[in-house]
Amino acid sequence: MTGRDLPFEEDARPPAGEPALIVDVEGFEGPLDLLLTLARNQKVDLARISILALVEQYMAFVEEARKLRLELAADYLVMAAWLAFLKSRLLLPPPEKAGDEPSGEEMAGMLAFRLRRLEAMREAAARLVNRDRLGRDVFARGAPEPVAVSADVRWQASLYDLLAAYATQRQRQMVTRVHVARRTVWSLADAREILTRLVGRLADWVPLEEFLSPYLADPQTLATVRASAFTASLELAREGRLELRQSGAFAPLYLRSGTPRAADPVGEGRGNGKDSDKEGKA
Amino acid sequence: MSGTRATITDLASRDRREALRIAEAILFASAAPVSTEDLARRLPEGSDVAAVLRDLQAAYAGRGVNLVRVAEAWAFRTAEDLAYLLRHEAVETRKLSRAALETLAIIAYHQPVTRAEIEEIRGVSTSKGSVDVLLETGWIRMRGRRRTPGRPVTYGTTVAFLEHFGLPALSDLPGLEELRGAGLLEGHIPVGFRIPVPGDDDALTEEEEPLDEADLLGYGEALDPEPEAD
Amino acid sequence: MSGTRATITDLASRDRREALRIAEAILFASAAPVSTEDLARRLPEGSDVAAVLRDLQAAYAGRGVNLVRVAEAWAFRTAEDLAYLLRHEAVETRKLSRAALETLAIIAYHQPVTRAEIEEIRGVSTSKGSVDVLLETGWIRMRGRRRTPGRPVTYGTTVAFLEHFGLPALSDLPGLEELRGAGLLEGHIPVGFRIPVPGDDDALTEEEEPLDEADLLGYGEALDPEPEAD
Repeated sequence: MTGRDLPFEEDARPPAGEPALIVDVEGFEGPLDLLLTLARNQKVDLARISILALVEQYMAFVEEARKLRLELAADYLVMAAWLAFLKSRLLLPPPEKAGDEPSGEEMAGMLAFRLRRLEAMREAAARLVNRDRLGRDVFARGAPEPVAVSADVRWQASLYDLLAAYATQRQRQMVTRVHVARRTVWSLADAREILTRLVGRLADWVPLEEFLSPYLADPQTLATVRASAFTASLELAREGRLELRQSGAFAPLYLRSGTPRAADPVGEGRGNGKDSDKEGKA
Repeated sequence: MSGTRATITDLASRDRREALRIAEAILFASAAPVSTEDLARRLPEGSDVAAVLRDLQAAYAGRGVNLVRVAEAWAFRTAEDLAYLLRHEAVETRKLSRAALETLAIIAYHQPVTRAEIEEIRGVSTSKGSVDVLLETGWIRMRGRRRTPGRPVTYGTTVAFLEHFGLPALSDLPGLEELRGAGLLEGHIPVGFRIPVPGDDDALTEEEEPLDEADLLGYGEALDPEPEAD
Repeated sequence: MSGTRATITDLASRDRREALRIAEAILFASAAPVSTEDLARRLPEGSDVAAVLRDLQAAYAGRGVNLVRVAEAWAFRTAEDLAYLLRHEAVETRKLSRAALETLAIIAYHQPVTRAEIEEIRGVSTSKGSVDVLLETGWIRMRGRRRTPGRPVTYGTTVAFLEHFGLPALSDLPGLEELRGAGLLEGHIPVGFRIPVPGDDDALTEEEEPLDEADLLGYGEALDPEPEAD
């Protein structure tokens, strides 16, 4: 790195017909690296370099790159702009009270600091790499004797935990049973839905029992099916979607589809006595 | 401090001392035991390898690490009486998951019981994991196979189970009234609800047949086409 | 031969000697440094760990193998001056690029440091690749997030870094004092940059906050909207 001359005169000229090269590729790691190389070429302590001379050299480099139509990375142009600003600050008399803006000297100091810091880090990296390194210069035990870990798992549970777990889960099961029993109830909504579907567009009188026969097989649900179906039929009759007929107490109940807005507003099956008869039977 | 480095640094000539240091470093850094020839090749010319090894072995005798001969080669090894340092016995206490605990309790009360029966009682499918964990605790064991289609494995508890839970016998597992008395069962208890009293007989019941050889090798459960989920 | 075992076997009491043997065996058996606490736990009760380590270090000074300190831990390593003889044992390691080495040095000297700060010092945007390569070596780690807008990840070195470069502590980094004295590690000139001084404290500084879960899973950097180029 040290003492390297600007390399593009010899090396970076793009062969005819080839796309422009980026100066970055030529071995400089960014504008600060380039500045550091240029500064080193001044062959003085970095603390005493001429920032102005450095700015001139950098500008010359960028100018040369432009002339050669090399494509410079944006970083280089940003640095060039900043250096141009710095140069103007250094050459012009300081403005009257520039507020918070740093003076030319402060900016130059900052640049010198950054260069010194980068150089210091390069040296630090070199010193680090040249240390006696483990596995290269210094060695650990080649055949370490590993500690064998034998994990002995002890399971922990108390009798109380055990009994509580058993009781809790058996108790849960009792509750579950109640749930299952409840499912065997025919809700009014279920009955309504089924009746509506079954009665459909039925023109003739058909006994209720016949509709329900597929649902009456299970003796456990017999009562609930009958009661819900009856209640639902009454509701549907009131809405005029169904007509009911019964010839006498405990006689079969007949259904047919209703005639909406029919003249007969009171269904034949709507007598109170018959209702209670039916319920009694259920 | 200088007086304490007698072993190697005070020995004989400077060359001899250097040969010892080199041998020590090579033997230390080598991944495998180093043969006498190999060592001889790497020591400074004119070194007496046998003497160097003898001195080194003497220097490390009685120490925490000894120079030992392995086949035709040499290596540092932890002193035999300190071998215990290389073993670390970790005791890890783990708690059973709720699912495992419930499964264990069902096995305890309902044994001999199959996984399908456990699932029926729990109302959820029991993961094979829970049963495996319980087998690992040593508290349950595979007892046999039920004489029903599919020949499912039956599970029961072990003596270690009784020991861990401080039960003299399985018949000492608290019954319905005791569970109620302890406040573990509350509310209305349906008619017909019973808690089984497991027998203390280790022998197989009439409904069970012995395990196959494959079961005893630990492949038993793999034969069961039971669902696995939790 | 008995006169040659002065170092350890003649020392003080039997207990002290035994503690030395045990420490020697433990440290010899492990390729990685053993922490003082770990050692203390494994030595007989009432052992003076510091004294044992001091004696052991003295006993091995000038030998082919030395006892060295790495962070708060200890390890036996071959003597530095014997490097030329041991190249034989060297394992081929990937060489780091200049950019990666420079980045490593900046992280070591300036930690905790963010990628933006590394870029600021290098004057070039650091490719994510360099940082990844360094993370892969195990020499650097994500420490936390800086309490500044954008919450950038802060980087620092690891114990493996100290171990690899034979540094007892970060304060033993070569030239650290001079760099600090020259103000190159502390923001004395720069208006607007502040570079913290690397401490040996692994704990987060006041300006850092812990990493998120995502960071720890390795997705941390993906959240940083920093430019990626070299």
